[in-house]
Amino acid sequence: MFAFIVRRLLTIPITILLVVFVTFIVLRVTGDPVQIYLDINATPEQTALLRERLHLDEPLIVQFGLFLWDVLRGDFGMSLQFATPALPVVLGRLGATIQLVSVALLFAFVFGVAGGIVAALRKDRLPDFLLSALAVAGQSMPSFWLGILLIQTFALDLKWLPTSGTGSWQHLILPAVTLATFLLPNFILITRTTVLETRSELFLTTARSKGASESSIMFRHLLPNAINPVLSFLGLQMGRLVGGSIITETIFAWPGIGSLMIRSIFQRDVPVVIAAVFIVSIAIVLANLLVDILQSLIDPRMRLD
Amino acid sequence: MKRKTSPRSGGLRGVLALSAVGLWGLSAGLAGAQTLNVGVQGLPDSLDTAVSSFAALNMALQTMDALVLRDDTGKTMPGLAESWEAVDPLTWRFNLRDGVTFHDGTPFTAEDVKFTLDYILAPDSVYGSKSRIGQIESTAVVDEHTVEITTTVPFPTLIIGLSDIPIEPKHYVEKVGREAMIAAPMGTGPFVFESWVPGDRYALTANPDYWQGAPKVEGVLFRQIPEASTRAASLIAGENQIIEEIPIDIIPQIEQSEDVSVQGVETTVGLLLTFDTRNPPYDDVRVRRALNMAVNKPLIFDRLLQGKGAVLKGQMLTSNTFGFNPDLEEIPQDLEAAKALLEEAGYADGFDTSITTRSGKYLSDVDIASAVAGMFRDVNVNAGVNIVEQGVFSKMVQARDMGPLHMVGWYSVGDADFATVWFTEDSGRAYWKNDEYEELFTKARSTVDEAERLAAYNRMMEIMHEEVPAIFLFGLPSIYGMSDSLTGFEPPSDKIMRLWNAEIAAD
Amino acid sequence: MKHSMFGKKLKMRLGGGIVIAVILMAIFAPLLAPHDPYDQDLMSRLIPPFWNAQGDWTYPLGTDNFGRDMLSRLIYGSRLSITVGVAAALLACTMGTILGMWAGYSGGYAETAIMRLADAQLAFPDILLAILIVAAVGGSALNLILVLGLSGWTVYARVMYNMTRSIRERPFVEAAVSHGARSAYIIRQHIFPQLIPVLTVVATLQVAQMILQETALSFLGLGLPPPTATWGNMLAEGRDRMWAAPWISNLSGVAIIILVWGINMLGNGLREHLDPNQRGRQ
Amino acid sequence: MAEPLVEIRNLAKHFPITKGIVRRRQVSEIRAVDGIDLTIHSGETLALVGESGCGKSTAGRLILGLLPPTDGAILHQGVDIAAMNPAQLRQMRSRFQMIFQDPFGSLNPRMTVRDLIAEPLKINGYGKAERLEKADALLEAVGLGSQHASRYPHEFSGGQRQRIGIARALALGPDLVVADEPVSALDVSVQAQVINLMQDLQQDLGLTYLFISHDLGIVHHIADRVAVMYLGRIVEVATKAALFASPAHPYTRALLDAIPVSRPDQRRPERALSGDLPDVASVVGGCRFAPRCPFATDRCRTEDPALRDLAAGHSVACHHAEALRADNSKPRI
Amino acid sequence: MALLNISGLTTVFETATGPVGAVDGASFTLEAGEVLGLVGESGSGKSVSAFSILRLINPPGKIIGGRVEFGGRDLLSLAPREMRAVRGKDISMIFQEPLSSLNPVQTIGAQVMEPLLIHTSIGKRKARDRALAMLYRVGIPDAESRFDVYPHQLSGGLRQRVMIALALVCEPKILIADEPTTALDVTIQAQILALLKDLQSELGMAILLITHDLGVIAEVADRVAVMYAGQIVESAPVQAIFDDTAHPYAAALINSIPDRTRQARRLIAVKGNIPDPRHLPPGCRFAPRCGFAQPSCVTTVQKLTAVDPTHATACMRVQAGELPRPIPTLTPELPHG
Repeated sequence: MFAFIVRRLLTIPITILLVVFVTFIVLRVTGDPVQIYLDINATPEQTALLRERLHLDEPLIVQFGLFLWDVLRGDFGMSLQFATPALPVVLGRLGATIQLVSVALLFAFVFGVAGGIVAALRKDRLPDFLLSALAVAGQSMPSFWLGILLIQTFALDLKWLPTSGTGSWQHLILPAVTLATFLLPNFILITRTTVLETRSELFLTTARSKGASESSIMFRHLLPNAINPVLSFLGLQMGRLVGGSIITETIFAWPGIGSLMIRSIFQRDVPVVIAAVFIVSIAIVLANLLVDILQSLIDPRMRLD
Repeated sequence: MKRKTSPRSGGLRGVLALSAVGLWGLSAGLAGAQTLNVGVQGLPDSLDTAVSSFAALNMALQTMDALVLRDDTGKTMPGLAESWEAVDPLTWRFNLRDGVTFHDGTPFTAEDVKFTLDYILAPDSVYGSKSRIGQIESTAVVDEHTVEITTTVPFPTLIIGLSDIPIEPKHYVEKVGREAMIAAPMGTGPFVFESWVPGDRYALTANPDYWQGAPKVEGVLFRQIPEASTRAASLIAGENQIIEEIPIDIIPQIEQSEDVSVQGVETTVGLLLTFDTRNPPYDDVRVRRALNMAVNKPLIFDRLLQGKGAVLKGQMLTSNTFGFNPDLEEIPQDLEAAKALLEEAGYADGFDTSITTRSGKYLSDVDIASAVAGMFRDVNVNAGVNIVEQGVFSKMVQARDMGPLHMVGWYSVGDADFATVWFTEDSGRAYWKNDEYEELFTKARSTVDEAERLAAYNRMMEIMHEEVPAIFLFGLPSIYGMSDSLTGFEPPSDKIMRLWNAEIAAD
Repeated sequence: MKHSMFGKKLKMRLGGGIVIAVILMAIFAPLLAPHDPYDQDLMSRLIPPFWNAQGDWTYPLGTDNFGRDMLSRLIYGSRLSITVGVAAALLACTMGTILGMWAGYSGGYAETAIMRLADAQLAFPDILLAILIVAAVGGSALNLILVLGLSGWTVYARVMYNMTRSIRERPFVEAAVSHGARSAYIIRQHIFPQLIPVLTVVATLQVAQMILQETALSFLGLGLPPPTATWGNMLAEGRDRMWAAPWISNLSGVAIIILVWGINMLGNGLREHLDPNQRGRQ
Repeated sequence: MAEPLVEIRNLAKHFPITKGIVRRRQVSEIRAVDGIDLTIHSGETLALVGESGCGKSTAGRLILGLLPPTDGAILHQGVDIAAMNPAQLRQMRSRFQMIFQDPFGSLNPRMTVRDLIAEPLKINGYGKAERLEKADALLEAVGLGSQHASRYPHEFSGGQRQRIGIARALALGPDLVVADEPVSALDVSVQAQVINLMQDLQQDLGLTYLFISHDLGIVHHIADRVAVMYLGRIVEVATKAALFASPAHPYTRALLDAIPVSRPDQRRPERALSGDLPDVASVVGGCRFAPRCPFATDRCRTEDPALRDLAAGHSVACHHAEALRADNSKPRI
Repeated sequence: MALLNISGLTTVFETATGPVGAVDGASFTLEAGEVLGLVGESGSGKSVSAFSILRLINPPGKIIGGRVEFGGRDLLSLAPREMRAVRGKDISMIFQEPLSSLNPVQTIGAQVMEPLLIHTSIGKRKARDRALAMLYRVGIPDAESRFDVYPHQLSGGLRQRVMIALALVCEPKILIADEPTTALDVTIQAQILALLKDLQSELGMAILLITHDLGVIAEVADRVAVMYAGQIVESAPVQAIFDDTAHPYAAALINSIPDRTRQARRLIAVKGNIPDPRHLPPGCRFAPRCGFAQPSCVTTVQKLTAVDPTHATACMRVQAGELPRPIPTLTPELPHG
C-alpha cells in the first residue's frame, strides 16, 4: 500500500505538468494580459514596458520556462490583477471552496446513498419511481437556474436565508444545496444499482442463513460491499464538482477558487489561473488517491500495489 | 420593515450565527448597527493604487484623498489642495490644506504629494493612471503646504488628472514598505481600512477626524456579488443598502419591492460602434452614414436602456463632457435614405458583417449589439454578433483587428481630451484617419486656454459627425439601487462612491 | 409483471416519447413555429405568455428581450440544443471508444499513454477546458461540439477500456485467435459489437450531460453567440430578467429539464433493458 | 506406435510478478508450465490431467500457439511453432484447433450458429457459398439440424452448445484438437452424449485429441495415454491401463484414490491426501509434491526428480517410483 | 418422528410470462443423525428445495405451498423473527461457492463469530474463543493467525472449511450442504467430505447433502432422494438406489457415470435435454427422454409412491411392476453424422 501511494504520488507531477502546460499555452495564445490589465488610456510606452517586464516579448516556450522557474520558486509568479504572488492568493480562497465542496459532498453522499438504498429496497414501487424521477429531474436542472430560483424562494419570498456571500452557516446552505443537487442524483442512481446488484450476492444469503436481521444484513454486509462503486464514481466526479463550483460560487458570491479561477481566466492572469489549476488538480488527484485508499480499507481485495 | 443590520442577527439565530462566525473566522459578516453595506459587482483584486480600475479607485478613494476631488456630477473641486493656480503655462502651484492628518495621526504635508507623484512618474513605473499625469516633468516642495508641478508641455488636463491620484503617506510607505501599504492601505480619507477578504469583502470604519467631518455611519462593508440578480436580491432582502451596476431588466424587480429604489445617472461613457474604415465596405463614408441611419437609437434607448442615460448627439462625447458640441444633433433613423445611400455605394443588396462585442462590459452591451444587428436587417445588411471574451478582445486589440464593427465605450472623466485621443493615429487604436482632426487634437492638448480648447473639440466633433467613423449610440447610465432609509448618497457619474455623508435612518 | 409498477418499459416509452417528440419538433421547426425566431420587434418586447393577464395570443409563450417570439425560438432552439448535444456525444463517443479499445486491446505503451492522458484530464475540470477552448477559438456551434466532445471522451475511454480488457479475456475471443483471426478482425467482429449496448446507454446519458454543459457554458458567456437560439443560451439570457420576464428562463429551463429528463429516462431504461449488470464497473 | 504429431521439448511458461515503486522489476514468477516434454501421436487421445492451477490449460494453449512460451520448442510435425512470427503462426492455425470448457463463453452471443461455425472458414478466406455449405454439413455432423442454423447460442442447452463448439473446431479440418475440460460444465446425463460424439468424430475423421481434464472417470473412458501434471511439471506419463492399474507416482495414486467411489459398497476408510495445493510461486528446490507426499524423504526435499522412463511408454518423476510401484500391497495413502 | 419433515413443498419463480415452477410438491424427511443425499442435475430443483427449507428464497422466487416441520413447528408459517432464531442455530447451511458465499470485506474470524453473537449472549471474547476453536476443529492450520485474514487470502479448500466452521459454530441439529465440494479439486473434495463425516459423527447432526455427483452420494449418503424437473422421482437407502434402482431416470444417472470397472467404447447417454421448466410435459416429466416410456406416461401425472417400506418411486410402470428392478441399461441411439 505504501508503495502504491508513493507511486501514485510520483505520477502527480507528470499529470500536473501536462495540465499546467496546456493551461499556460492556451491562456497566453488567446489573450494579452497587458491590454486587459492596463488602463484603457495607457500609453504605448507603458504597454511596452509592462510587456517586457512580463517577458511577453519572449518566445512562448521561453515564457513557459520562465514561468516554471517561478513555479519552482514556489509562488507561481506575480499575479497581474492582485499584484502579489499568485499562490497565496489561491490558497487564500481554498478554505471557502473546501467548505462549500465538502458540505455539498457530505450532503449529496448521505442523502444520495440513503435515497439509493430506499429506491433499491422498493424497486419498481412508488418510492423507487419517485426517487428515480427526482434524481433524473435533479440531473436535468441547470445549476445556475436552480441557484437563482433558490435565492428567490428562500431569501426573497420566505426570507429564511441570506441571499449570498459568507458569514454564517446559513450563508452556506443555499450554495451547498445547489452544488449538491449537481451530484445527488448520480449518487441515488448508482447506489440504487449497486445495492440491487449486491443484493443478489450469495454471502447475503449466508448472513441470512446465520439468522442475521435485515438491518444487520444491510449495514454490516450489503453496504460495505455496495459502497465502493459509489466511491469510485465520487472520485471520477471531482473534476465536474469543481466545474460546478465555478457556477455556484459565481451565483452566490462565494469567495472560493471557482469564482477566482473564472475571473482570472477572463483577466488572463496566468499565474493565478495556473496556481488555481495546480491546486485544483492536486486536490482532485489526492481526492482520488484518498478514494482508492478508502476503497482498499473497505474492501481488502483491492490491494494497492 | 426596514433593516439596517445584517438580516439574521436576533435571537437564537444570532447566537448560532455568531458561533458559526467564530468557527469560520469570517467575522466581518455582522457589523455594527450603523454599518453601511454596499454590494458591488467586483471588488478590486488588489488594493494597489497602481492598479487602475474604477473598482480599485473606488476603494482607494474611501481611505485616501487626492489633491483634487470630484463631485457626483464629475466637477472638480478642492481636495487635499485648497487651491491652485497656473504660474505659467508649464508651472502649477498647489496650496495644500492645513491640519489634515493621516489615519495614524501624522500630519499630511507637501512631502507626501511629491513622494506619491515621483513614485508614479518614475520611468520604470507601470502605475495604472500614469498617463493621466504623464506630462508632469517634476514636482517640487515649496514649503510644507505648497507644491509646484512643472509640466513638459502646456497640460490642460492636469487638474482633472490629479483627481484620480490618491495621495500616499510617505512616512508609512517608507516605514512598512509598499507591500504592507498595499495589504493595509492608509491615507487621509473618510474611512479607515479595516480588513479585506479578496473576492469577498472590504471593510472600513469611519475616520472620526476626517477633514470634511466625520462620516455619519460607523463603517462601510463592501461585498462583492458578481451576479446581478443576486446583487439585486441582496438589496431587496435588506442585506445591502446600496448596490451598483443594475442591469436594465432587473430595475422592475427593485422598483416593485418595498423600501428600495433605483437611480440612474448619466456617466461620461459614450458607447460607440466603431467601423474598421480600412476595408470595404466601411471605407466608404456613405455606407457608414447609411448604417448610422439604419439604427433607431431612441427605440433602443427607450426599450433596452429604459430611458436611462442619453442618446448621443451625433458625436462621441456625452453632454456632460468639456468639448461637447451642442449644435450637433443625433442622426435619426431614415431607412429610405439609408437604402439610397447603400445603393449609391453599390450595396443595394446589402452585405454580411459582424459586430464584435464583449458581454457584460457595458450596460446591456450584447442586447444593444443584437438590437442594432436586427435593425441592420431592414437595410439588407446581415449582421452577426460576435461576442468575444475579454482576453480574446485584448488579443484583437493588440492585433489591431477587431472585426468590421466593434462596440466600445470611451470614457472622458469630463474632458474631451481623454476620449478624443482614441481617434488619433498615435493611440494605436484608430482605423479612421483625418489630418485636421489630428491637428486640432494636438492644438487643444497643448494650450491651457479654455475657449481655444472648446472650439477645437467642437470642430473635431463636427468632423466626426460628417465622417462617421463610428455609430454614435448612447451616453451610458450608471444605475444604483438604494434602500429608502439611506440619505446623503447620490449615484456618482464616475463610479466613485462618496459615502461620508451617507446616513442610514433609524426605524 | 404485476409487482412492477414502473418498470423499464414505462421508462423507455416515456423517455423515448419525449425524445422523439423533441426531435420531430426540431425537424419540422419551420412548419411549427408561428413566427420567424430571429424577427425582433422592440416595441413588443417582454410580452408575457398567454396565461398571464398581459399575455397576447399572437405570442402564445410571450416574447423575449428583443420582442422575438418565445414559442418560435423554443421550437428552433431545440435544433441546436439537440445537434450540439448529439454531435458532441458522438464525437466523445467515437474518440473515447477508439482510444479506450486501443488501450484495452493492445496494452503496453498505448495503454499507459492513453489512460494517463485520461487520468490527467480527470484532474482537470471539464468546464475549465471548455472555457479555455471556447475563449480561444470562439463560440461557434462547431467549436462548442469540439470542446464538449474533447472534454467528454474520457468517460467512454474508461468504460471501453475496462470492457475491452474483460472481453479480450473471454473465451470466444481466444477461439477467434485460435482460428487465425487478426486483431483488426477480432476488434471489429468480436469486441466492438459487445460494446454497443453499453455504448448506447453511455452515449444516451451523455447527450443529456452535453446539453447541460452547453447551458453552463452559455451562463459563463461562452455559449453560442446571439441571435442563434439554443435552450441553453435562452436560459442564460433570461437570468437577468428572472423578475421582469421570468418566463424566458423558466420556459427554456423547463424545456431543458423535459428533454434531459426524457433522455435520462430513455438511457436508464435502456441500461436496465440491455443488461442490469452491465456497468462500467472498475 | 504411430507417428508423433506433436513433440514438445522443455516447454515453459513463466508469468512474471513485478513489484517496485518507480520501475517495476520482476521479483519472482509464476512457473505455470515449467519445462515439460510430451509427445502426442497421430490419432491417439492423450489426456492431460491434474488439479486446478497445475498448468494443464496453460500447456494446452502453448501447444496451440495461443500463448508465447517462455522457453522450449513445440514441433508440429517437425515444425517449431514457438519460433514463428504471428503471420506464420496464423497460416498454421487451421491444423490445430480447440474445444473450450465453457460452451457458452466461447460462443459469441451475438452471432448465429451458422455464422459461428462458418467463422473459422471466413477468417481463412473461404467463399460465402462454401462457408454456408460446410457449416450446415458440420451442424449435421454434430447432431444438430440445419433448422438450428439461424438461432443464437442462448437458445441452446449446454450440451448443444458444446456440439456447436465442436463443429466450429472441426470446420478447418484440423489434425490436432485440444479439448480443454470439454464436458466439465455439462450435466452428467449430457456429458456422455458429448464424449460419445467426440469419440465418433475421432474415429470418422482420424483426429488426434489432447484431452485436458480433472475428471479421471472420463479420462479413463476416453484416453489412450495419460499425462499427470502437478505444479507445472509432468509427474507421470503412461498408457491408460498402466496408469490406472499401477500408478508409479504418489501424486497419481492420491488422485486416483480421491475419486469418489462409484458405488456405496466400495467405500474405503480414511484416505484423503492432506494439505492444499501450494502457491506455485513458492516452489523452491526439491520435488514439488514433497510437502504433501507421505513417502517423502530428505532426498525428495532437496533433489528435484526428473521425468524418467520406468518402463516402455511409462515415465515418472519420482525418486521412489520403483519401490512404490512394487509395493502394491501397502495400504493406500 | 423425523427431525425435519418436508411435505408438498412448492416453490415458483415469478417471471414476465407468469410463475415458473422450480420445486413441485417435494416431500421427504430427514432423520436425526443421518446423511440424506438430494441428487439431481442442474435445474432439478434440489438447491431451491434446500433454500426453501430455510426460507432463503429471494424474489422473484416464492414458496407457495407445503410444510416444513421442524421441532413441531411449521417453519413456513413462522414470523420472520422466529425464523431468524432457527437459522444458524438449529439449521445451518453451506454453499457451493465458498468464495462468493463469504463476505469479502469481513475477516473470516468475524464471520465465524457472527452466529454466536446473534444467537447467544456470550461476550465477544468468548465468542472469539469458540470461533477460533471451531476454526481449528474444521482443520484450518494456524487458525489463530488466520483469524483476521479475508476470504480471498485463503485457498478454496480452506474457504469451504471456514464456511463449515461458520455453519457449525452454534452446533445446529441440521446442516444443509448445497454442493459443498463441486467447486473443489478432487483431492480437496475428498478432504472436505471426510471432514463433514467426522463432524457429523462428533456433533450428531443430520446433513442434507445436495449434489449432482452420484460419486459423492455413494461416498457419504445414508439415504438418497433423486430429483428431476422439480419433483422427487425416487427415494431410498443409498445401497438400494444403486442396487435396486426403481426409476428410469435414476438408472440413467447411475449408468452415465464412466465406470472404471466397466470398459465400453461408448458411454451410456441419456437422450435429449433437461426440459424447459416453462414447457413441462403434462405427465411424467422424464417420459420424453425415457427409454421405457409408454404413451400413457406422457399424459398421466405420476406420484411418488412407496414400493418398499423404505423405497419410493414416481414411475408408474415400476409401481405397476411392469419394469424390473434395478432398471436395466438401455443404449438409446443418438442422432449423429
